[in-house]
Amino acid sequence: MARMKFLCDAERCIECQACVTACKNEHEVPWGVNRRRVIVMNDGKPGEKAVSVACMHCTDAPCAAVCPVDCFYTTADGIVLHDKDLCIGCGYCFYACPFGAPQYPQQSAFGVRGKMDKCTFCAGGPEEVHSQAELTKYGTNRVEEGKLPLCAEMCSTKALLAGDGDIVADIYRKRIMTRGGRPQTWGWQAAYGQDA
Amino acid sequence: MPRKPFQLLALIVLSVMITACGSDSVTMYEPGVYKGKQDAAASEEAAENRSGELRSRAERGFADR
Amino acid sequence: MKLMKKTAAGAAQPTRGLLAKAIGRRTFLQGSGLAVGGLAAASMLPTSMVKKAHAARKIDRDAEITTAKSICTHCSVGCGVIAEIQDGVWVGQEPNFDSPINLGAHCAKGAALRNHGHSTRRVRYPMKLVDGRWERLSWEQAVEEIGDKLLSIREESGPDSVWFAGSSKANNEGAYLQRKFAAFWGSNNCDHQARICHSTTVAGVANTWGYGAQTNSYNDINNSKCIIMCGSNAAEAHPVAMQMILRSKENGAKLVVLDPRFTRTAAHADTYVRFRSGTDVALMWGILYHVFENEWEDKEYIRQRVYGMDKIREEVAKWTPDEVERVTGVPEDGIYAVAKTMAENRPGTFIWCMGGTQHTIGNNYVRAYNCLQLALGNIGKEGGGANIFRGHDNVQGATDVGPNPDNLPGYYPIAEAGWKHWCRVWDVDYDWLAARFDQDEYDDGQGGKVKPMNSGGITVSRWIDGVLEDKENIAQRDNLRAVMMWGHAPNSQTRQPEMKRAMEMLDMLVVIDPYPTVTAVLHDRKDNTYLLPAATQFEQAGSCTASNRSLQWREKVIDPLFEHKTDAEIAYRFAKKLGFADEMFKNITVTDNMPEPESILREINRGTWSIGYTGQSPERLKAHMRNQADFDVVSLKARGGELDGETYCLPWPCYGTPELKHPGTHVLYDTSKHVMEGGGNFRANFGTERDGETLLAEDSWSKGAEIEGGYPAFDSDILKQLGWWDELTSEEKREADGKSWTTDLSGGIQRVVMKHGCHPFGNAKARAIVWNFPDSVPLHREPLYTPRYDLVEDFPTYEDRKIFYRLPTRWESIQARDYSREFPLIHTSGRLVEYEGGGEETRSNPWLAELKQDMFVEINPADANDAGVRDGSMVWLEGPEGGRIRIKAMVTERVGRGTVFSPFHFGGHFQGEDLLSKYPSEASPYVRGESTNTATTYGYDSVTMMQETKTTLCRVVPA
Amino acid sequence: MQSQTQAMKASRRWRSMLWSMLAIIVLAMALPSVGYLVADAAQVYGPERDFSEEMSSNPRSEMWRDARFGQGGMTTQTGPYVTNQMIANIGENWRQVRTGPMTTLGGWFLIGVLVLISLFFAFTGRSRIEEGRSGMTVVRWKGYERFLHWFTALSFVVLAITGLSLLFGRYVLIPVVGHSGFAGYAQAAMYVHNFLGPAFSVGVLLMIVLWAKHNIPNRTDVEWFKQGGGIVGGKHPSAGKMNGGEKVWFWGGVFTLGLIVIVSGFILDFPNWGFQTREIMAWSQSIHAIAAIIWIGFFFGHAYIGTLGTEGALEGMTRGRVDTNWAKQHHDLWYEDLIANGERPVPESELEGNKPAQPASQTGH
Repeated sequence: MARMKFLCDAERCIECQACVTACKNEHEVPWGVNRRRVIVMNDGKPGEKAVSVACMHCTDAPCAAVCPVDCFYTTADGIVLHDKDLCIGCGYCFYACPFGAPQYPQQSAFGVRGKMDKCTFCAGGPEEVHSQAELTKYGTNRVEEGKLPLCAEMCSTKALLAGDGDIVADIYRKRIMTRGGRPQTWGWQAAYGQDA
Repeated sequence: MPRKPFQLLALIVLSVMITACGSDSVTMYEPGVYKGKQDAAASEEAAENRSGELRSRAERGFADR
Repeated sequence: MKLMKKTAAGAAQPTRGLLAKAIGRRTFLQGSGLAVGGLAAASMLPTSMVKKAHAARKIDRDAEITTAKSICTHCSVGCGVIAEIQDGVWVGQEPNFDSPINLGAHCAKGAALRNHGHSTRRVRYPMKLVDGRWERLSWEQAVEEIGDKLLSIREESGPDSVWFAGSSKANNEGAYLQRKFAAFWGSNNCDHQARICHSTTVAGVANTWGYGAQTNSYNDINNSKCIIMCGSNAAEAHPVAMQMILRSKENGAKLVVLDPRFTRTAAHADTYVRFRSGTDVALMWGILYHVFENEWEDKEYIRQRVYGMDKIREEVAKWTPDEVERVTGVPEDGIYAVAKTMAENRPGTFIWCMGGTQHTIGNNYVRAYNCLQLALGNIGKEGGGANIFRGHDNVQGATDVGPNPDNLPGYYPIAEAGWKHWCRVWDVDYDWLAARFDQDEYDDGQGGKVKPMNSGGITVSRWIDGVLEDKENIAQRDNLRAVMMWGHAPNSQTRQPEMKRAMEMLDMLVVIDPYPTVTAVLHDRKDNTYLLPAATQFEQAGSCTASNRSLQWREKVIDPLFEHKTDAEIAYRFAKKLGFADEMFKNITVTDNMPEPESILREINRGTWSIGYTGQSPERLKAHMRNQADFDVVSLKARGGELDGETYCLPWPCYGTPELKHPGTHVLYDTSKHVMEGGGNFRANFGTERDGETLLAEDSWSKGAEIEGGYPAFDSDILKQLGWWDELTSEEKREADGKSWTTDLSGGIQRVVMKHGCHPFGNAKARAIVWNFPDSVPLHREPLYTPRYDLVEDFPTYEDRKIFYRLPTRWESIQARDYSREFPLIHTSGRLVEYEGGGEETRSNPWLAELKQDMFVEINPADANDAGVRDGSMVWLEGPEGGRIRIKAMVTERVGRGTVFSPFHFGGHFQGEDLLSKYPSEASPYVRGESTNTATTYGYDSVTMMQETKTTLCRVVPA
Repeated sequence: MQSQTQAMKASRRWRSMLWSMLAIIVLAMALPSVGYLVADAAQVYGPERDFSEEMSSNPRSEMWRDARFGQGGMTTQTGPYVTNQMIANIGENWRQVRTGPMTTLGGWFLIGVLVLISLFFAFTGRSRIEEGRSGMTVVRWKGYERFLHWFTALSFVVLAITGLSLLFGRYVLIPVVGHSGFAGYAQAAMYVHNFLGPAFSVGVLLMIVLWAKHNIPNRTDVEWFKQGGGIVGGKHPSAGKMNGGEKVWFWGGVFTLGLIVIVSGFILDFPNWGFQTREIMAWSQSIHAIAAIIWIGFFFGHAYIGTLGTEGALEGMTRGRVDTNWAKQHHDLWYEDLIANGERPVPESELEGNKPAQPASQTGH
């Protein structure tokens, strides 16, 4: 069984933000909500490195563990999704997520946040596939069309990889071998608990 | 001592809980198991169906041509 | 015990494949455009954005989804775009994995393209200022009013009193019509962004070896062993090009970045060298010093193919490591390391961008880069080359065939011969056309007199002086009185406070653009100002030339939104009003006011023999777009399929007629290939000998050439001498007799010459020295506003000139004053990945605008402490000419001590004031900020009038 | 006679209503903990994972290690909650606290307190007014003080129920009402909790300000504690207006736990203040929940002593007056002061709403 994974090759990431806008484009994510973001370490200094961060679809997802209303589920492809009908916007998944993936459309007094929104690996949510409800709540469902997340598909340098863990690891391993370096898989172990 | 309301309430609650556990229409919590609205696209079968397509998509999209 | 609620499993089984797509994939437009969070999220937006949802019309969700292939409009890489359209609405964007150029990849801008199809921040209908307020009017009325005003100005002050800014973002057809429009109007006063982008490159490179273009391609970088990037920040300016650069690096190529700023590109380099802005020539000579010292130069290559390297050697000898360190600030070992890397890793490619062009001696920089590459024998080789990454998506095409003040499409001169050539192509009488121009003669700047028809027009960098300068000092009848900004952002030009004044002095100001641009708001005009909505490139078909000279064909994605019109249609409507539509569109099919792009391209094909724009017929280009997957990523050659052996989208030169099937030229001047396979050699364009030394190639020729050695450019006489004349058909003979390879409209000369393996433009040496330029050997000269005033004595700038592109131009008189004490910091500018050019278009795209919401200046921690500035605080950045901008400080070590950097994409604020109220309602960009060019200064290149934006001075004080 | 029986009935109705209310409150709060026994919370932990040795072979390991331990980078993405941090370790730690000790120990603690109280009640029974009611009353709490007490008490109860629902509801209430049912309730509970919290805080702060003077510890309290508040030795120790136990409740519960819960609560409730990082939020949540659970346990004791446990105590807070015999028994020093200051006990019969007068013996049980 395929197990969907993201992998950001930090040696290739050039902080161009294509993943961010591709996601906005595909899912019409509103201003202020960023399902994906690019973080730069050592900005402006030698050794500067960036990675694109979104939901890593963890094997043992902390968000799911702490959700008071138990609105998370994992698909058979290993994609962590959530049910916005259940979400109460408590913010707990945001505290628990190591990657800061959960986002809220608001951040107001009295803890009013709106429903949590996060990367769906372009796999929609618990609504009828390609229905209007799925679109408005979760965005498009590319996986169901046999496509992969648009952020990775549009990555300017093919730094961001997405897909079945075996293939992703394979492509990445080939690059490492060409470079003659050692793997620098960001977040892989934290999210999936195993080596690339 | 008005014990009666207290006892009555305890009884009611207890009986509700017991009947709930035995009913088919009630979702019981199980750690790590999501029991909300079902996503048809999340099923094993659906995932199996598209896995080949997704594999070739990944190879087409990410391997250096 | 554990029970599960029963759901109707299976009922919601998804339908797959095409059917699934048809039932309502991506129908956001129907409901709310704000998918997540609904109103809650909307409350955080600028209120105007909420209206986006309302503007979207209902779309038929059952309609079939079709796709169209287009090309991204945000830079010159030429990324393929696949648009999904349903019921006439652009509903989705997919990666184009088949395109050999981008393989599906995009940068932030490319991945956000779809917003163009929905933006409500555009100018929706023609508008004009009436007593300081924008009022709507119809297209007919607008063309009528503007046309009348143009005609009356023409009557009073002559045709040269009107100035047109064309656009590098127009497709080839639109840009070509813009140039043709100016010609038929009777003036050379037209220009476009290439002037302030790579004009010094085009001039420098063309004068060195032939053509003013990138010699190789992005893809060819995969063949490089060493990649030098100087003044290029591809990671932000050409992100998808980085895909090839990083692939090449992974395969062992060394990446060296030379830049005053530690850019995001530098972050990926093997070697990074920081040097003082404005000292590239010294740096290059410093590198060459080690090359010559260690005899790393390619002696055989220089003997065969380079003229004048000994003169360079003499100059280089002066640049000892100590002297280089004194001027550039780079110690010897850093420079030695670069020289050694380049010498040991060949072929190496040299990449430069605006960091190397926007200088008062930009042409010297460019030629110094060239000399380095020639010395190492890197030009004309796969994996080598001068890889000039151009700016806008069609800046190459607009340079080749678009609105240039100093030449005609195909770089034909504005001398009589050039005009006559084009009059034949256009099928108009030369005398009729010449009569449309001002017939008086004016100072040509070299002691002679010249007619405006044959003198270079006022450039985009200087039009403000065409307004502000005294009439007596300008070499034309009157000042500029009307300006039409036809796809041009004014905030990309220096000296904004003076521009504001110039705009206010004009009789009429017309903006033709999808977005209002800063032109609409910078000034305090009350009337005679028009906004005309122009369609984007996604709303029309046409060809566009990527930086690698490939002509990709764009399909039309959607119909123009609102009342937008294409550039071609606007040109037609104005031509009709001004009375020359019949002549101008004689051989162009026009349906319903819209000239057909294919027929315009065929006209371009018929005329541009000089640069080989003749083989790229619309049919061939469309076939290439259909078969994108057949092309190899590294060589760009089709492997099998109907286009077997052709190069992707026929990079020019693609000589001869389309029927000849020239495959296009992937790598220029590559002698290892037959000319009919895209091979070539350096161009013979500067005579055959000089000072008794031959300028033609020695013992070097392109593969299969029947003339083994150098030879001049071909014309009918040479063909007759060689005995090849009779290979022309009688029809070709009739046309070609007395003509050269560039003016023979039959293509017969090119066909026969190439059949014999020879190159139509001859086979010569590259010129390391360009004797017709102010500095024949590239010299270092200190910038006009230099922080090292002590060096001015040793490296002074040029004398002032009385007439240069019709205007008095100053160098020496500006450098005469030392500003370095009051203004101690070097101010340099550059790009951000989220925005493009003047930025109005991209700052109106919410997906991009969200990512960079503030104009800022990067300042070194030491300088920040000196100025008492904290990270994130507001500062005033003040230029020596009085312009000042109020912006945010970003304290970072990205810039070295003594240098500050600011991006040039912002606009809409002016010296601390937000101009929001001046925008037409609902057409203001989401993000506004100070234009860095409010604080930039005077300074122009001595050959091309390129503006100086990369090295000026400033001071930073807390606001 | 007729009116007497009516008054008796009214009084009994009133009292039974009060008792039912209390019973509901106690049960509702205890409920989640009872149901908690059904679910096996230990499984929520998931497999143990070691995060300390990630990517030890990475050549750029130092930077990645910094990132791993939460060092920030630069990001241009803005919006609520976006931080520049790549990996926040707090998330995993907080998850382990929340799904671990917070729910297990917290749950057992609440159940334990209830069991102890029940045992205590079963063995010692109710503490009665030894002398019987005198029929004479003195003022113990003024009207505004009683309002303050009940306002705060009711908010406390509602906050406790809603708060515990968010913590235990997943194990307890989802089985009962299902996912969507519980989500609906939880949504409402969260908003009630978030909006009522600040109001409750005002009550707590007022209490602290107004009642601190009654709760200053003195030597009498030492003696009071020595005698275990009357449990040891069977004789009632002396006490002022507040006895030692009440002072512990005041300083330990209302003051210390109250302030902890209020401060952490405000941090959680007003994310728009902007300074709250993920770390601060997660820590605040842990502190808030743990302090609140301890406070609730404490509260069970307070509620028991004030109602079921002690005859005659509740009326001090309900009608503001207490029987003089109760006062002498529990707060002798206070009573003496009161009389010395000229307070004159008033017979029950003269109290408003309780006319005509009743014999003292009839008010007791």
